[in-house]
Amino acid sequence: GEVEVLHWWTSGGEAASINVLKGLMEEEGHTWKDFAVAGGAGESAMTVLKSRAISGNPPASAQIKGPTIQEWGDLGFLTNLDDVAKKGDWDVVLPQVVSNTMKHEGHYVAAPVNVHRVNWLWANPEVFRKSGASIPTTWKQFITEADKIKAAGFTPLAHGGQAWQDATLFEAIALEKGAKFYNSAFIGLSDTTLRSEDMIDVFRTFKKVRGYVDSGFSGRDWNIATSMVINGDAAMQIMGDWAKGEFTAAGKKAGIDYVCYPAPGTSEMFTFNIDSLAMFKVKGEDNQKAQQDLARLILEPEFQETFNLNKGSIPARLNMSREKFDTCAHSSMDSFLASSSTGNLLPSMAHGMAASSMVQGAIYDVVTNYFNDESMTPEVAVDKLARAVKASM
Amino acid sequence: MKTNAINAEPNKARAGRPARLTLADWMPKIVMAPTVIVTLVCMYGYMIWTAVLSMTNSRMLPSYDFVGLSQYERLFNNDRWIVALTNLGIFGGLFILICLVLGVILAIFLDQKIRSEGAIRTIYLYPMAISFIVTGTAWKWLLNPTNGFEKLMIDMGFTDFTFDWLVNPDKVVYCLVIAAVWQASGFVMALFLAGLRGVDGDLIKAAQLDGANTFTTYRRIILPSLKPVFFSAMVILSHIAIKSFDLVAALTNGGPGYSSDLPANFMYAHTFTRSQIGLGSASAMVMLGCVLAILVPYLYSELRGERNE
Amino acid sequence: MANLVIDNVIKRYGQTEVLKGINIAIEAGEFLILVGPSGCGKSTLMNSIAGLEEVTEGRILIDDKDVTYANPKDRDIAMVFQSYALYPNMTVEQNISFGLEMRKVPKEDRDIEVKRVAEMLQITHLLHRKPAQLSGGQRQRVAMGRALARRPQLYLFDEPLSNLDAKLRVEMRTEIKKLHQKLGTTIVYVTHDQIEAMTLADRIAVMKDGEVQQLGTPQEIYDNPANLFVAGFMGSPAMNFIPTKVVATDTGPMLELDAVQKTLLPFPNKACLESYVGKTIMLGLRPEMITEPQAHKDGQPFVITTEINVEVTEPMGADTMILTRVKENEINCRSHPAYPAKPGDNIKMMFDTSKAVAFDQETGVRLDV
Amino acid sequence: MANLVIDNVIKRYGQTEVLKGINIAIEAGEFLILVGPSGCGKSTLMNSIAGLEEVTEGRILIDDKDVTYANPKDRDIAMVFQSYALYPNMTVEQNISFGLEMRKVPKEDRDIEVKRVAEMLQITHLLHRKPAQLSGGQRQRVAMGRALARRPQLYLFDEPLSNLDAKLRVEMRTEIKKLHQKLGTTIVYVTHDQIEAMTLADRIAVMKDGEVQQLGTPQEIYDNPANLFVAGFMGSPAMNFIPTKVVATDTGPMLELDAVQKTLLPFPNKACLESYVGKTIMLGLRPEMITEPQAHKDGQPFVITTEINVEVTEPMGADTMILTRVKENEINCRSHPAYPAKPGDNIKMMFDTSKAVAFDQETGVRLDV
Amino acid sequence: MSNIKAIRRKTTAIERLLRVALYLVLISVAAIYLLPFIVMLITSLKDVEEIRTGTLLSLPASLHFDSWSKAWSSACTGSTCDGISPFFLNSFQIVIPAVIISTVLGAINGYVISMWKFRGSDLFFAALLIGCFIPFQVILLPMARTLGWLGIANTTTGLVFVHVVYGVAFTTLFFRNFYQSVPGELVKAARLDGAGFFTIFYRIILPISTPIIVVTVIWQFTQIWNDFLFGVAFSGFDTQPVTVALNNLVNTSFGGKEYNVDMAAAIMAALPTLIVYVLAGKYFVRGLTAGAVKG
Ligand SMILES: Nc1ncnc2c1ncn2[C@@H]1O[C@H](COP(=O)(O)OP(=O)(O)OP(=O)(O)O)[C@@H](O)[C@H]1O
Ligand SMILES: Nc1ncnc2c1ncn2[C@@H]1O[C@H](COP(=O)(O)OP(=O)(O)OP(=O)(O)O)[C@@H](O)[C@H]1O
Ligand SMILES: [Mg+2]
Ligand SMILES: [Mg+2]
Repeated sequence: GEVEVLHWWTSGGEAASINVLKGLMEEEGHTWKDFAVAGGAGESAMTVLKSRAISGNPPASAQIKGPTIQEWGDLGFLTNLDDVAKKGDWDVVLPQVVSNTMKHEGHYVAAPVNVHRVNWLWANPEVFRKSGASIPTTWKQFITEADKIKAAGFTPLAHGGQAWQDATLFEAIALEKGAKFYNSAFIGLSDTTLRSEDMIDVFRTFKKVRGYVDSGFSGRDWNIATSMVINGDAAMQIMGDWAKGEFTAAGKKAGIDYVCYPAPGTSEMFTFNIDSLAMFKVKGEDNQKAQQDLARLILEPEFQETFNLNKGSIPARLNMSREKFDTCAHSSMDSFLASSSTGNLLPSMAHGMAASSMVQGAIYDVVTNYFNDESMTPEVAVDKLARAVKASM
Repeated sequence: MKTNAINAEPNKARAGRPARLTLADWMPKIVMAPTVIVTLVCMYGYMIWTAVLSMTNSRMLPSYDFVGLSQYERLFNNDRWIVALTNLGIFGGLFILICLVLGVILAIFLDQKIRSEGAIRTIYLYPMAISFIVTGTAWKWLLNPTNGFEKLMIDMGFTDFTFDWLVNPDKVVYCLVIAAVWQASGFVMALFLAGLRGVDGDLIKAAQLDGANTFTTYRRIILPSLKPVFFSAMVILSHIAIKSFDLVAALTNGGPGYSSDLPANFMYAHTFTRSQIGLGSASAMVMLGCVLAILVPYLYSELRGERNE
Repeated sequence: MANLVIDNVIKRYGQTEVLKGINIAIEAGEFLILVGPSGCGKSTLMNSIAGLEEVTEGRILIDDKDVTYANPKDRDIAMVFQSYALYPNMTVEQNISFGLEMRKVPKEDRDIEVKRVAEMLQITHLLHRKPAQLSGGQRQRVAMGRALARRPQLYLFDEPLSNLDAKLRVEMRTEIKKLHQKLGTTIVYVTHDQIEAMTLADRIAVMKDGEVQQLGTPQEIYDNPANLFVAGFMGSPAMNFIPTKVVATDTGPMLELDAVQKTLLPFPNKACLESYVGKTIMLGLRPEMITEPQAHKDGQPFVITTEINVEVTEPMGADTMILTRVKENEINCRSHPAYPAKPGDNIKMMFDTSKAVAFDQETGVRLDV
Repeated sequence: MANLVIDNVIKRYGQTEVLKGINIAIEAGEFLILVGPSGCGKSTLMNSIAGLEEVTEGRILIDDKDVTYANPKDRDIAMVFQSYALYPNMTVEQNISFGLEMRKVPKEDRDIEVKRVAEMLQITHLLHRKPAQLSGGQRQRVAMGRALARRPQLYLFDEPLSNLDAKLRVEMRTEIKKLHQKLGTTIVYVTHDQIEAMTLADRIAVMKDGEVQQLGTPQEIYDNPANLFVAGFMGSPAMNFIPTKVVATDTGPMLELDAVQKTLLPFPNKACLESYVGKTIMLGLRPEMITEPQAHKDGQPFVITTEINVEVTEPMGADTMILTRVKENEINCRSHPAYPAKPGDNIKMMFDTSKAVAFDQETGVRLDV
Repeated sequence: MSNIKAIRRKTTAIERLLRVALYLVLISVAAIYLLPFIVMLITSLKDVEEIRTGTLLSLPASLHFDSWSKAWSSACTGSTCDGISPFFLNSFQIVIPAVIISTVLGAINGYVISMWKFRGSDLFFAALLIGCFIPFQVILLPMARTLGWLGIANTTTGLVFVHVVYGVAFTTLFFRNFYQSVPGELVKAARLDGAGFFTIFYRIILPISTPIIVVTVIWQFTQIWNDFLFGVAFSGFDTQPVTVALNNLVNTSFGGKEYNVDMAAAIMAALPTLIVYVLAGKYFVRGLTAGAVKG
């Protein structure tokens, strides 16, 4: 049978790892039709998916994640994977948070490929050494350390000019206020929390942190920001574990040339971002067979390992050999396990795991506008946030 | 619209006209028919569909729960939309104006029996050829304060030179104008050049004898007779302006913040990324409304004008 | 008012030589008319004078200044184009006043001038139309108006009245004449209308194939054509050319009209015929010199009455043309409409050779000058 | 060969009524000439016949078929446009043969036809040029060629010879006449050339302001104009109009030429003057009827010799025009060039009123018909 | 216009000065236009390290053409790593028919609207123009459904269809406005000569339309060749045009960004369009209607 896979894993490492899957599928005697649409964090790909779906010709499988899976499921486009899941014991090998997102109305409709941790702080130890600062563990400390770094002539925080980067940073700051706050604000979307004093404080800190970003950040890609850390122009970056790929590509070693820490004040927490392939209803028994095989293969340890080694993330399934993974990945895995039992395992708002895309978009708008508008006060921002969230529900 | 108008030949209704019409009489209408059908379906049909959607609360995919005009209300309560509209005003106005002026001037200059006209023409045109997916990067570098023009000028000794429009929320829209003018003005030049090449040489001779200098000849005789070309250029440019999407996506991605957002980006983001098809459709309708407000009076005056036979 | 010197002007389009060395000197205030067959280079010459076509060789002097390479607008010339070249986007009024505007004439004066010209050309009611809404003759008048509104040093008119009706044309002709008398501007004027040429010109230049054949006053050209071409070209209907043998008689050489009847025609300038005795020359006789017998001419020296056979008659209102044939040559005669002549008749006609001219048959050059 | 009926055709451009109800019936094989002042609607009428302009009201019948709404190409008409309308992208040859090609004439026949037409129009050497490389007259001939190459039912010629020199024009005129005689095709022809009109036409339609003033044979139009307008329009130089008082004499009513000298002119149709005795009528007298005294006319019934004062003389080659003034009215007289007349002289002139016409001063309508 | 300058053989000092100034202006404008291209070209010839460290306009230390060969044949676009070369064929399959069809339709429509006016033709033209202002993004979904319904979803034919539909308004506009200034008598004369609707178009009107055909082809070719939105939304996995491949190539979300390869790929992807510009350019000819009519 044939599977057409719509995805936006187009960068070198990702492409290589998706090729593994392709190879596996071909070994099974299936044809792999690769439909890659890069760019804009999957925006174009989503457009294509919608257009394909509406024209009555959806791909067999598409890279969608988080609440979006539910939306597609609601529209009845997705196929049932329960058989594969049962054979592969998905309920066992997958952590509950992961399996929950993969299900629509209790049935598996998607297969997870990885788990990203979003709340990372990447740092260049050399810069810290030169400026006599130490890695901050709270946002308060961040400010004092950043001042030192700035005084030494470095850019304290490497940051780019994309709304999701602002949101990633914002989310990390908000996370310091605790899981309860985070849940209530970004998942429960409670108006009182959104308007709370804590939220105002988050915004206040956010604006302060803004002061440690260099002037040329606007329009900058995240990986350029990462390379500032790599080159020793900047000291830190708040970014998900995909940043590791940049360090690796530049030939840097974890723990030596760069270090990874949880974002300040969030060492107990884990904000996750899970990539997955959802399966669409297709015609033809062959093709359905191929589709089921694809779902099965995704969960195979072989693929999970290769893929995640390349991507910097950790496998979605538990109980895998850790030996090929580096220290950062190890710490991520540990944290993942630990947090899942404490309730500190949280879906990333900035990466569309927490709220619907509408709410996410509304939060983006306020956050990014606040970040770039020097004159806006935290109070105003909080008010705007609450109203925008309400309007988008 | 005009299905009925198209079939109604004025004479047919009149007494004396033979009822039988030959194929030849129908030919103009027959050849227009495909365009008419396609326009009706793929433009106006979809337009109506969009109008309908703008009054629903469609999210990820179209649905038909009517909510009246509340999407429009939401739209105009949305700060980002207001910014986008304002930007469109500034961007569109400047872009169209500069492109027209530049296009006309370059076309006139190129029309002076220039040696190697072909090479220069191609240079002016080439920005159209290169996808903004990549030129956006080049422009980003050039406009970037830390490694672009600013650095270039400072390296050349102008130490006080600052050029930080790209990162300045108040100025970033002018960066869009710069890049867009760079890209589109060459085509406007080509349009005008083609027009200039069609002007009757005797007219120019007459104007010269009447004492007009080169400048006046262009201003009073040649350019007025290029009115249809201005019309084409205006339509093309406003089309580009209102649909500038790639440009923003590649150059600023709307930033800093959303200060360089244009309606097309707003609409796209809401329709596709944020699953707000209702709101997206409403914004599309407003965009269309803006176009109509400007275009319809212009079209009216233009189409009423007699052809110069 | 300026003089104009065209000094050995040559114009080529690629291989084709259109003007082959034109030399004309026109005095200030003179009215020169260019005539010549279609395609002989009249418009090209006009364009060269105006500076709209670059001359290949030679010089053009206006007011004693060499303007060969001067800008058209610096030559202070107004021109009526054969193809009109009206500004399509301007109204008639704007078309006419444009030249004035360019010369910085104030608005009020322009309006007065436009009004005056429009009245003269009878296009006042058309002032607000665009050229596309005009008839052919109306367009031509606008083209005239555009030139006439100005007061240049030199007017160039390229067949300015060709599309007007006879009545209007006479009126316009008179207007141009008046204008010329009033302003005294130098004018070069192309026309195919013989009457226009005869009545307007101070001098006429007859062109053929890019060369000037003769330059002289209308009367000179008409009465003393320099060669066969000029003689045949000027005058409508054209001069009759009859190859005649020069025979010696007691009273000197005479011309034998036809071999059968041996009608002998006298010729005013006998001297020039001496060397041609026995040979055949080309006799030129205008139709109006072959008429019905007119009593008051009887007995005059160069008048002879003979009988001819009528082939065709052509009533033309004021006269009737009678076509006859002498030795294979068609001959046009002009008679009073009342003179009875029907095709096939043999009628008496009177030949008046007092103004006859003779040409060498080979070279076409006039003998008696 | 087909007849043509123009039945109450009205044409409006927006508000302006350009044709105000034209009625003309042309027989198969007839040669109709349209004349009229510039802008009177001739071209519009031609365009309407050809189907290039839609008529606002009325019908057009060709060969007894109503073609008012027929496609131009189904009317089988060839036309020479006043503005030529040559195909700029084609050579002269292609321009001429295009119409034949469209009628599926085989290539060889087309070539023969093009050659024939080109020779007739003397443009053989231009066959490979593009219109832009031609002179005005050459373009006009190409336009002619395009029409003449075809053999349609109906030819429409809109001022086809206006830009040709006199000689060529005469030749072309003859060619057209021959063609008409040979093929017998129906022809509608617009011209401003009176001689063309007089010599070519079977009938002439005189138009003014979108109305037909008179439709008749050339002689009828010339001798018996229906009204002042036609009388003044046809004939060049124009007919003289002299307001004269009708005075009763013993021999019936006579016309008082001028109040001072009390010269009395006789009038052929006395009956029509009876009711005007004591009033002023408009006397129409062609210039050729006022000549130098001619012996052979002396004593004829309607001839009177009187003395006039010469204002201007205009030598025109075959004749000399003498301008005089009677009661403020300019009068053109036509005299032999030899007749001695200098401005300011008082000379004797002979008035021949045998063909004089009279018009009501107010309505302009002819009295004696 | 050329006629203005052509006349003078001997030029005055001022005129010569003006002429020099004219060239200076033209060349300096050209230089400004070229700047981004130069940046791209230089970058494409540097290696990654040099891009990271060097400045924008510094010349490459040594020329690296490997980025070009990589972009052509081995850079990854999705899971396949064959460069952008395989996608050129797709693009051509879309562009050539779409440009031809839309240009021909536009020419005929323009011809009808300006020379065979019928009641409603102007109104239709206005409607067409207004219609093309509908943002392309909103028509994606209904168009997808239409294409699915027509059975040409995700095929080259479907893309050709879409490009023709949304291109025809502009091609019509160009031609109609060009034909406005063509003397109407030409059509009249041809009709009398017995030419029909298409013959007139083909024999009389098209031959005098070269400049506008050039402009239209330039516009359509560029628009369609560079289109991304339709290309990505309506293509199948095996009919993706070059822009989609280019986008995939450029948009990596991790791993070192190979700007040199991006730039090389972009320049290559633009080559067909540039070739069209150069080839079409010589048809910017003058005086096609000269000598047609008098008036
Ligand atoms: N498009 C138009 N709109 C308004 N009036 C027009 C239009 N075209 C022509 N006319 C007017 O119609 C009248 C008749 O024009 P037409 O061309 O038939 O004249 P014509 O008799 O051929 O004159 P000419 O001898 O000067 O060629 C003219 O007065 C002209 O101004
Ligand atoms: N661009 C050209 N290329 C070649 N020959 C040309 C060009 N333009 C004009 N000619 C030729 O030059 C000759 C002179 O043309 P010109 O227009 O001066 O004639 P003309 O005397 O004005 O004739 P007409 O009385 O017909 O207007 C003609 O034989 C014409 O064919
Ligand atoms: Mg000429
Ligand atoms: Mg006319």
